[in-house]
Amino acid sequence: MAGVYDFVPAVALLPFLAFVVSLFAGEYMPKRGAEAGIIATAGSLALSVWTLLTVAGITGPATSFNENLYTWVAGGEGAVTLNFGILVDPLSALMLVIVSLIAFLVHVFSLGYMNDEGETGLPRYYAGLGLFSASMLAFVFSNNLLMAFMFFELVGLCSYLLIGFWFREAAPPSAAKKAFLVTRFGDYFFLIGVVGVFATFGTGLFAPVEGAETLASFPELAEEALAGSAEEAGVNTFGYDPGTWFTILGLLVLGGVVGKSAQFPLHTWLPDAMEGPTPVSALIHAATMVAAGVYLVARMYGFYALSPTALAVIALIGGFTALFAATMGVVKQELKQVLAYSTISQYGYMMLALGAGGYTAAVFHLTTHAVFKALLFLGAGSVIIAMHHEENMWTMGGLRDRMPVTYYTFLSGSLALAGIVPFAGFWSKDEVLFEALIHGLGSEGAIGTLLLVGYAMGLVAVFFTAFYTFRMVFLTFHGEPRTDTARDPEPVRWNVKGPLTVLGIGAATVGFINMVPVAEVTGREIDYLHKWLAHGDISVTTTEHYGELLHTFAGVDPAELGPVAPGAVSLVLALAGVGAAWKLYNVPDPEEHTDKLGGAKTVLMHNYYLDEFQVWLATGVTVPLARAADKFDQGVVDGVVNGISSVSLFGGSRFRRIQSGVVTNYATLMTLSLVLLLVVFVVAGGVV
Amino acid sequence: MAILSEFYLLLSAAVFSIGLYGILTRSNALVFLMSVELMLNAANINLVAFSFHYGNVTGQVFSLFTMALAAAEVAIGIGIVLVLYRNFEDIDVTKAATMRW
Amino acid sequence: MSNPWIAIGALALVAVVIPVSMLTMSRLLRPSVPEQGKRAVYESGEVPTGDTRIRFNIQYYMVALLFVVFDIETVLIFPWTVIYRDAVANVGLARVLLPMLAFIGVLVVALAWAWRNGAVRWVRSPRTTAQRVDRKS
Amino acid sequence: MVVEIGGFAVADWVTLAPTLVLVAASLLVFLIDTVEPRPGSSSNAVLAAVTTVGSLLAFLVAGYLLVVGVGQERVTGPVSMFNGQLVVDGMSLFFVVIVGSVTALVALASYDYLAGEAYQAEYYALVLLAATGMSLMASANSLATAFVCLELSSLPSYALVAFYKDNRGSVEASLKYFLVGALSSSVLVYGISLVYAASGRLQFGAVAEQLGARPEFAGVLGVGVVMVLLGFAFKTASVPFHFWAPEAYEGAPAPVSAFLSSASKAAGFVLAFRLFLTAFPEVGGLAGGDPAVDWVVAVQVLAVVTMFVGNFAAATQEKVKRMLAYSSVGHAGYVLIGLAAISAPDSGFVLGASMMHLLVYGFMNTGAFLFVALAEQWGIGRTFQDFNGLSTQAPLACAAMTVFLFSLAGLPIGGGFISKLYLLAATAKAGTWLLGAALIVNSALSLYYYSRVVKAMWFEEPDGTVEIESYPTSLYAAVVIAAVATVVLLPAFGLLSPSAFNAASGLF
Repeated sequence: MAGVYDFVPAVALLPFLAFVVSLFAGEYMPKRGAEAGIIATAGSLALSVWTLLTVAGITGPATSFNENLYTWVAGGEGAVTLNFGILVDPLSALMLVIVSLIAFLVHVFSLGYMNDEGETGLPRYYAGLGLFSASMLAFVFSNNLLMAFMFFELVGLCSYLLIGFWFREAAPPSAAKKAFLVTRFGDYFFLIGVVGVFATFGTGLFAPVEGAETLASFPELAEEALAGSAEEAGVNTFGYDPGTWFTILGLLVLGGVVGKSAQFPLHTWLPDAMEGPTPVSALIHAATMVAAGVYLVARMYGFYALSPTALAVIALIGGFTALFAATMGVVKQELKQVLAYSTISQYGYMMLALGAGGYTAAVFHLTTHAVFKALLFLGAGSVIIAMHHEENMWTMGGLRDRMPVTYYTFLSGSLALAGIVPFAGFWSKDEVLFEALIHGLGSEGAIGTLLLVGYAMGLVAVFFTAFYTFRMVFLTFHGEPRTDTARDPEPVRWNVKGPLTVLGIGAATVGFINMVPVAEVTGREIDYLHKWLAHGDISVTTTEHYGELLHTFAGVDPAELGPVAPGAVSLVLALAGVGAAWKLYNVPDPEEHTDKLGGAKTVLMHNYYLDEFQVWLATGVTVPLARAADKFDQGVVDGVVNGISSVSLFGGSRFRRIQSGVVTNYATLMTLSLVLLLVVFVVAGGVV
Repeated sequence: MAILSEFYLLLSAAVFSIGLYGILTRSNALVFLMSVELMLNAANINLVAFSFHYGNVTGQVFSLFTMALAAAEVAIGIGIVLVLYRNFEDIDVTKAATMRW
Repeated sequence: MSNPWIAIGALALVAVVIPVSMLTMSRLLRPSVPEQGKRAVYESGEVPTGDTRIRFNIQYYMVALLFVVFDIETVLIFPWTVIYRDAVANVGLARVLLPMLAFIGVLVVALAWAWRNGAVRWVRSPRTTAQRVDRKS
Repeated sequence: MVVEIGGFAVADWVTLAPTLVLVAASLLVFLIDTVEPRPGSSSNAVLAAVTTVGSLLAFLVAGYLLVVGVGQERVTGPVSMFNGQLVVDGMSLFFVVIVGSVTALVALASYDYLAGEAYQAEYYALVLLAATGMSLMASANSLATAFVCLELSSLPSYALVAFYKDNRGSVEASLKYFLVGALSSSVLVYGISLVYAASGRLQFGAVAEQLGARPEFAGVLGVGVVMVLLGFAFKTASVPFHFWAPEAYEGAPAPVSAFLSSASKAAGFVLAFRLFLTAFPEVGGLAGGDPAVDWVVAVQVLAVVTMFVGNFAAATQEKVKRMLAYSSVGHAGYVLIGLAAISAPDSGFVLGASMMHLLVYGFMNTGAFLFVALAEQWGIGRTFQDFNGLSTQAPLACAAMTVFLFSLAGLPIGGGFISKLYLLAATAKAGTWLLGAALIVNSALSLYYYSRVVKAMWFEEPDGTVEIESYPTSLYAAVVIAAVATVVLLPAFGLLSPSAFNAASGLF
């Protein structure tokens, strides 16, 4: 079968080629390797769009593609065969476009952020970006779990290299190490999960491979095992009840997801990762590393849909993370820190949607979030260039008039993030909450209740999201400039404005692909994404199939409820958040009141009291809550991680003491252990 | 009458234990070597005795090899003890303890 | 129930008891006169010189090593000689002789190497030569 | 008495050709030194070349025999010779491949490492003799030959560790290695004598036949089996007979450390595999039924303890070489899984996973130690701090070292990833969850201490006092070859693993 699918490997190979070229020839190129990356990602983008069109049936009949390309480890008899293969279905085709688009724009933006700023070591930077894009793209079209795992790991490695790009400073290397180790911690669970899946099913395929002999996929096998008996499906559940066992496997894989997608409690690496260059942050947050986790759940959704427990865990983790991270975003002072927490929070929404059976909603939010979060990060990057790498928002202010392009695009992204109609984030976040609500209402038993709990947390988070987003916007762009740098910011060039404009328009419009409330009200069929994901050549990866699975195995059903009222509720909350931020921060000089406190006159004092009062009113609950959350984060979660490592090191320092250096002691220890073994295995073992 | 094989086992175990005792209590490298020789010869006792017990010569031939190897081992060992003395001015095995942990 | 070991045990007991009792008796009876001369090293009537622990020349070690080489050779050749005749009769000369020649060949290579590298050369260090001169004068 | 190799009928002992090549090479080294006992530098090159070519030839011949199927089920079945004292089959050839490749790398690296040293002929001869012993260990099929081969590889190793006879570290290392080794070999030979006492046989198959499932002298046999197990624990540097390893690897010349920690360990393992699986399968309960001597559980205990002791002690080291030494102990624990999880339904897979891990380990660990050799050659010191900023001066070598370390940790950058994955799968198949958990916990920990080296090399500031002056060619070549092999083993794993699995299945 010739056609576009033969070129799909090139989607990942092109950036990989760029990696090689930048690494070895970057020094000799005028832009230090950026050319290679831009051309390669542009090529990937073109191929991805072509693929998308093919899958959509615009260039011909709608098709999907799933084949093994290269047999990597042909196991002996009874052993597992590991393949490299490609799976292109509506989900992966969509994701390919998103990833390659963001990667392309980030490359262009880097010209402005890195080259124009005169950074050194750029070939290494562009090589890293190329490998990062390549591994993410390959991860997206992986057709089996092990291949996915390998590229998942490679994505982690690249993030390590890029976050630690400025390795001569103190903070980035440690942030890089933290990112690497925390995600690795999750990945070890993932690895056990992978091995478990292979041991259980003998295959890691996401979807069946058609051919001379159809190879079954593991979600299908799991489904058969649950429907019938495990032996018939050829599934070894190691003596557990299949349902229990699949839940265990799902939760193990979820460990990797929680690490990569920065979900509670493994989210700690993400705010630190802000130490990396801003375009890298954009790439990590919008399209690659963090998205990888959520994408993986969506990819093997046919497996998760079988286990109500796993779904409930996903939903709860998601809802809790959404709320928890949003409250912490409220007290942060640095632009990128706010964005970091917003990312954690938004991925929490996606997890909530996945857990609540809102597969489409999750993919939708993944899409819109990719666009507006890339936009916000690039906008922040633009601000940072302008402010000469000063990131504290309290030193900014009034940038609206001095950098209008950045301001309006950033505003577009903020409106999307806050969820204000009609920007992209509104539609997707609304749908996430809507799905959580209707499935929570419609499902029987504990899972319904848990989904409603998740919904409640997500709903509250909407308010905080809007609040911190606009606090950020007002502090940065509105009011009077608070420092000299802010009065005279450095101008940015086309290579910054271009990507911003593209994404700014995208953030305003990408939500139109799936306007469910509008579709409901007007009765017109404009929920394109629903239709897109509902059908496909590979029937087991469609939402129709997932719906059946959810109904049959997990007992998750939607209730009859119109989307308009819940949408209105979340919109009102979002507007309330924006209003609160407006009241507190959209004043000429939000901080000056407090600064002049010492020698202030009565009127100012009065203003101050008012201000303080308002602050207390609005944040009286929030700040302690946020502080508590922050404290919990740094004290308990970090403490546990640090505790484990120090216990290991302590244990190590004890173990090494055995090695006393005196050979007679060794002889004694050897003799003792010989005697011990003899006693245990010969005498106690009943041989004598 | 033939002596029961179990007694040979006891004898060899005793010789082995004496060798082990020497290793554990003495710090002189040469005494260490002698103790190892005792332990190897304990094995030889077993081999020869059970060769007789089973009526095949396998054990006896193997004990020849063991003796040869024991001699080779001692040759190497004395060489090491010599360089030990050259570097540490002593053949006390507990003195050479600069590398540890 | 006449276990032959009882007799051996009794014999062993007697063998231990007699010397121990004699030593004990003499210790009880003898007078104790500690004296310097009793503790001196006996060297065939000569006046003892130096310590009892004298150091041997390191080169004896090489000789000892060479001895070990030939010793092992003998130990391993011995069983072969015992069955040589029968083996030749059974499987033919080549299969009996050639492996042993290979074995000895390896040892010969080692011996030639050791010889050539000075294992059997008796080196006189300047110090020993000097001592000898001292003693003569 | 006659076997067929690639269409030619030859005498059975020809299948031992790889070992014979090593013997011939060592005799040749002796002859060269006999002709010219006080060698100039030209003859040093000849000695190194003879050693490298000899071991490479052994590697290639073994590889060829493996490929044409000598000694394997698909052609002739195991070639047994000298009344079953030696056997050539897939497993023995597989391990000769490991030993040959490691020896070749070490010999190549030694040329530069030993530049200017006296007694080079002795060094190469000892390396080759030890390699002979190791390759013969892979074929040993009787307790007698096993012990002889073991000593043939151990005795030159003691001398090699003491090669720097005026260096206190080297001598101390050798002393400890020798004393622990002497004690271990006497324990081993006593164990052998007890097994002989219980069975009256020394040849592995005959021992199994004689013992049956319910041996007469079960107590004697039990003591013997445990002692034999510990004797092998010495050779493979497993707890509790691992005490020599950190000191010996630290004090020895770095190429010797590489040689001992890779080849010697592999040889110890192949002998342990063959002995326990062909001589004690029924007493261990592998044929079903109650085990008379439950050595499988004993190995499981040793495996877990070895992993923990090795990795935890490695985590707190200050010297890179000693860290690698401890990590080598930890890896012995991983490989022990092959025996510990042997009760799995698919034991060929379990054992094959261990064999593949040893193969990959041969390259990555040798490479890591050779990098340390390079660092010693540069005289930059031994601690982690001394490696700071090394990448600015030697990026190629540092990149290679990064590959080795990450592959050792099990990241998907080298073959170590898949072999560890297979080991994990093996524990899953056997249902020995504790082993799997220990493997994972220790891998996670190992990443910590391996990445300390990587961090020092790439992320730390150089202190600026050390200038690297020379870039020794052969040492560099050896490091780079090992790195390439490590990386290539990731995609090429699938080409080699079937032969490992088949070879492993041949033992059952």
